[in-house]
Amino acid sequence: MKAKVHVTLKPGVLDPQGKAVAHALDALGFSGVHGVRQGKFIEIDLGDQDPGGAQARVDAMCRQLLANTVIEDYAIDIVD
Amino acid sequence: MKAKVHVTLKPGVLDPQGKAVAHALDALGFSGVHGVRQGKFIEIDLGDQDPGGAQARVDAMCRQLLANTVIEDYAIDIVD
Amino acid sequence: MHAAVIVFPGSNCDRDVAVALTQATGRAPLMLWHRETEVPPLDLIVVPGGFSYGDYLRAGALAAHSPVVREVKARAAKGVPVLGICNGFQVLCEAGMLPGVLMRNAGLRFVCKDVWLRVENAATPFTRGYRSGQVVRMPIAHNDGNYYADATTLDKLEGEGRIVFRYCHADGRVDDAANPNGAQRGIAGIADGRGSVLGMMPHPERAADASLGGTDGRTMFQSLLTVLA
Amino acid sequence: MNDPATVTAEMVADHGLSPDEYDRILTILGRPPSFTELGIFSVMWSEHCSYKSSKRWLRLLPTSAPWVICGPGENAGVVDIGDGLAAIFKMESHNHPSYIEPYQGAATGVGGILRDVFTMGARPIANLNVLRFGSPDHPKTRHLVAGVVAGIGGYGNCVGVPTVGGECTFHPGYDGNILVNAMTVGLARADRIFYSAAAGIGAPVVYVGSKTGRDGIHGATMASAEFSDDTEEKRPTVQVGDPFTEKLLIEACLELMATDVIVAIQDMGAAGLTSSSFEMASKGGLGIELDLDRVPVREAGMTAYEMLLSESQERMLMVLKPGREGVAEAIFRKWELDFAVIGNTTDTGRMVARHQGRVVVDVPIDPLAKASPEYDRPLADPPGPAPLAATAVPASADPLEALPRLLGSPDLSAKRWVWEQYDHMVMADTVQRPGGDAAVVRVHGTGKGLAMTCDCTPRYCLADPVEGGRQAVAEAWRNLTAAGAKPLAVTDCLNFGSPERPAIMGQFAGCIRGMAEACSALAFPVVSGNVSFYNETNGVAIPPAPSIGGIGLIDDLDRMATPGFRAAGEAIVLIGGDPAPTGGWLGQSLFLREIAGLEAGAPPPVDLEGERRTGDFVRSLIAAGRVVTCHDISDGGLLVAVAEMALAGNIGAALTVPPSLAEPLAWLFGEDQGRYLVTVPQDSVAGLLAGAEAAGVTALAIGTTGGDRLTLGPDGAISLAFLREAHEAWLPRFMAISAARLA
Ligand SMILES: Nc1ncnc2c1ncn2[C@@H]1O[C@H](COP(=O)(O)OP(=O)(O)O)[C@@H](O)[C@H]1O
Ligand SMILES: [Mg+2]
Repeated sequence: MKAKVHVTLKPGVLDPQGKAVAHALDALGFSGVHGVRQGKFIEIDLGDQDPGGAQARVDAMCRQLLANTVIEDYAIDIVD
Repeated sequence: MKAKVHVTLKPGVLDPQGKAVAHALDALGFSGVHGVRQGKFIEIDLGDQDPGGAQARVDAMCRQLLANTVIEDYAIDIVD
Repeated sequence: MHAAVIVFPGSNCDRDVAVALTQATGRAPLMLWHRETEVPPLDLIVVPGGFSYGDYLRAGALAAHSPVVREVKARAAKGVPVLGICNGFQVLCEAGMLPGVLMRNAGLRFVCKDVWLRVENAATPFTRGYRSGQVVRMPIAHNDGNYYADATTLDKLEGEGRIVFRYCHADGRVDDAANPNGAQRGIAGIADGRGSVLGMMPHPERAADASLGGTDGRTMFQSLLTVLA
Repeated sequence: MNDPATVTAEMVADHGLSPDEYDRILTILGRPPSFTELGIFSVMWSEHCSYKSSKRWLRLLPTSAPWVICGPGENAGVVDIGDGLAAIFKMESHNHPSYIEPYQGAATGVGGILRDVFTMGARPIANLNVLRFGSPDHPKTRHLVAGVVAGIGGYGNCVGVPTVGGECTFHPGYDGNILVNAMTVGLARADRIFYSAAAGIGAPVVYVGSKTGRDGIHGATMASAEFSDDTEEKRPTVQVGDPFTEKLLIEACLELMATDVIVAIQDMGAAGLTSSSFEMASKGGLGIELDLDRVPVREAGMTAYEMLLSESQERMLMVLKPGREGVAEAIFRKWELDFAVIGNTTDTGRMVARHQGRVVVDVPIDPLAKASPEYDRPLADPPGPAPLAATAVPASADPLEALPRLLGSPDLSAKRWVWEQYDHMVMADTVQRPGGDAAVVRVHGTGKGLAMTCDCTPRYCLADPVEGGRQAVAEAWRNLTAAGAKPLAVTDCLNFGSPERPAIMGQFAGCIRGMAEACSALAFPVVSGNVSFYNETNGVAIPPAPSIGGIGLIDDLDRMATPGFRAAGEAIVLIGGDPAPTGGWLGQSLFLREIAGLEAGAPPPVDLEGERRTGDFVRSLIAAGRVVTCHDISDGGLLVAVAEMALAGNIGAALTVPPSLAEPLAWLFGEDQGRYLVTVPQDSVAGLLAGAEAAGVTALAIGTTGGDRLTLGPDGAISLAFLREAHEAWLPRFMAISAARLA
């Protein structure tokens, strides 16, 4: 079983990397890019565990470590 | 229209970050984590453009900038 | 003065700050390995610079969960001064001991150079040796020094005099051109509510020896000595 | 995935082995090799590991001096620096990986050279790097500069070793083949140096560090039909560095080295487990048995071939004293690193490896290591440089118009953009930061300093390899001297095209001859180094670039010189060079290239006797405290050197062109060798000139410091602010357009 976690910056939080990427895309000639936000995509291999518990466990991982909830949101997707 | 891009390390490529995160999760008492891989999740606001061209344009962005195709794979999802 | 320097896997300014402390106080600090949970009585705790756990995930994030950090928090709560330098600042923010977070430099590049700092609060135990408004020079060396907090928090920091250092020009002017990393309001260092926890991106320990190019940082260690001796 | 059962001629060719070499394998083994054994022969006999084309030439280099503790042959060279301490240092190339993947290629280059140095018991105290990129106009250049510089910084900054110096130049000759040479300097106790020769029978062979993955496995193996379609997927040829693990490995190894349990230690570099185990066994005259099932692996199902040839980073191999494994294991566990006893030494002189119950390798050690092939490749003497036509020099050029153009040209422009991305101050001992001549790092806890520099002028080497080889060594020696250091020894990284072409072997042999002469004349032996051949694209070789890394010792840091002017009103004195200021050497000069658009002529000759006399004199002035401001004259010539001193000190100068010169251009921009600029108070000039004369060295007062401009003769001046803008702006402006990849 796997968890796919998206960690993204909260709306309103400045994203220096996203901004720089948007800039770079523009410099490369990709016009019309209105904005870029960069986040993390974390895949966790959970071995075999029951899916119910998994969601809660991964939620705890996110709160404690994977996301900095001062600036980041997270979304969890349990798959197998 | 938006593009959601997942950039992940190719299989077999060492992921020092993922390794360290797995280690840390274990130290925090989350047992049974078999492995962690860390990638990037990039959201691009494309304004209004036709979805067909968008896919190709974002593909070019990935090859030229967003992904390092020597060691990374990418996947594109165009949404609106 | 009994000082301790925390050593995480990946800390790399631990020796530098120990040397500066020894020179300023005449006494070598205790080097505390991050797994340590038994900590003797201390007058000062320094969380040094470096790349704890490689700065993987987020700078300072993995170190913030080390066993010793729990102890650091407990001591800080009792008023023991805690100084976080560079990576140490990042750790203190990630551990929730200071508000906000240090994001990737706006220029997306590592920056190592001397910068000018304006001392905004000379009343903390760390800065008592400076004059308020004094301009000092210290090196920075970081990838993630772009201080971010929401406007409410920033206003609160400002209102409570908790912004301790700001990046500035040699003449003390603060503006974007003097800001090396995009930090909000030019913030280079902040303190907690009582002023006894200080986090700062610049490296005072690298400016504590004339042959390294400056001694403005030594004042900080000397301040601590006068306050804590 | 299984390895093929029999070896075909195609596989042999794919492994880069010649038919002759394969015959030799058949003779050595008395049977055909297994696929795994073929892989082993292939890497052990590769140019990189065996030095088969360069060995006989490298023997020309002088390698000893009373202060040399260990010359070439070990992981790094070792020199005595007094007080019971030794400096350990080496340089290595990571050219091809950095071209393919600039960030990781450069990063792992730094990681590899660090391991070479701490393997020997040294704490690394400084990194340097030589970077040669293609033309700024080439579409790939920006991307390569951005990635390489970020990669070097990313690794060095994280391990906490300051990156204090190097070179960074641009030339279309490197468009398809950039150079990334990394150098590390370390410090150890002179009586605690660790070597790679195994000793004792039945001693445990121990693997520590990171796990083994399928990184960087010899690309040649892909051809075999027996591999499944996703072979390429499973075997990324690019290694990813993990500087955090390297930092732990440094600390763990140094902690273990403080005990007495290590017999021999060797990092796993190129050809990983194979070359490290052969090296240790061969040096000790022993055999080794490996149990590959015990190798810590990152992925399931790895074959013996993959485990033996993997170039995963951050790994070390050690032979320990029997029964002391526990001491070592406790230390590596504390640092959260892998630790495994994977074999033992034997008295058979053979390498035997078992995997899943089968013997997969059984080969004699020596023929693969010590007795590997050696070639005397045919060489063609390079054509001499075309003489410089008198009309080539634009006599009408205005020197003060040429100066900012030169200072703002890619090669002479400030490299601040580069070194501000390197933590050059961590460890709090950097007493001369990047931007001057040599960098100087204090020997921790003492008043001594180690000066270090990297130098080479490829355009000279291309025009005249022997002269270019001499000059590269002399320039390094000069840069150390300019800081007040006594030059001690050299590490080199010899970057050339294909040795299979006589013209390239001619360049190689010529450069070595020149280097050897200079090293002997200057008592500056070569103690370590690296050869990188096959630097070419589509049959066109790079301009030859034997990078020289030099280190020197400053006994008393209070007696050190720096290039920036320190006070106004001081006399500027030119020391060394031709006795009469009759002109200057413009052949192959940057003035000629940047202003006249010509790469032509012979390079300036190096007079090694004069070089030594002049340098010894300058050093004596610094040691006596009579000179604290000193800069050597190199690229760009005299006027550029004066401008660099003015910019570094933010103090201007007024120069007097010798009245005997009708035409000052050659004097101002000629790149005559063996020269320094110093400043002294006016009342010391006479004494200085007299001292020079007594020492048989030419010296000439050429101007005075002061003001905020550079003044030339009665009617020309240029402001420092303008020069600074020209000097500092080029690289940041060039890179501003770059699209930094996401980290
Ligand atoms: N790649 C680099 N990394 C670090 N420092 C560099 C690099 N390239 C140039 N520098 C620094 O810039 C300064 C000027 O370099 P260079 O012109 O090659 O010096 P020199 O002519 O004295 O050999 C030196 O201090 C050198 O160490
Ligand atoms: Mg020089």
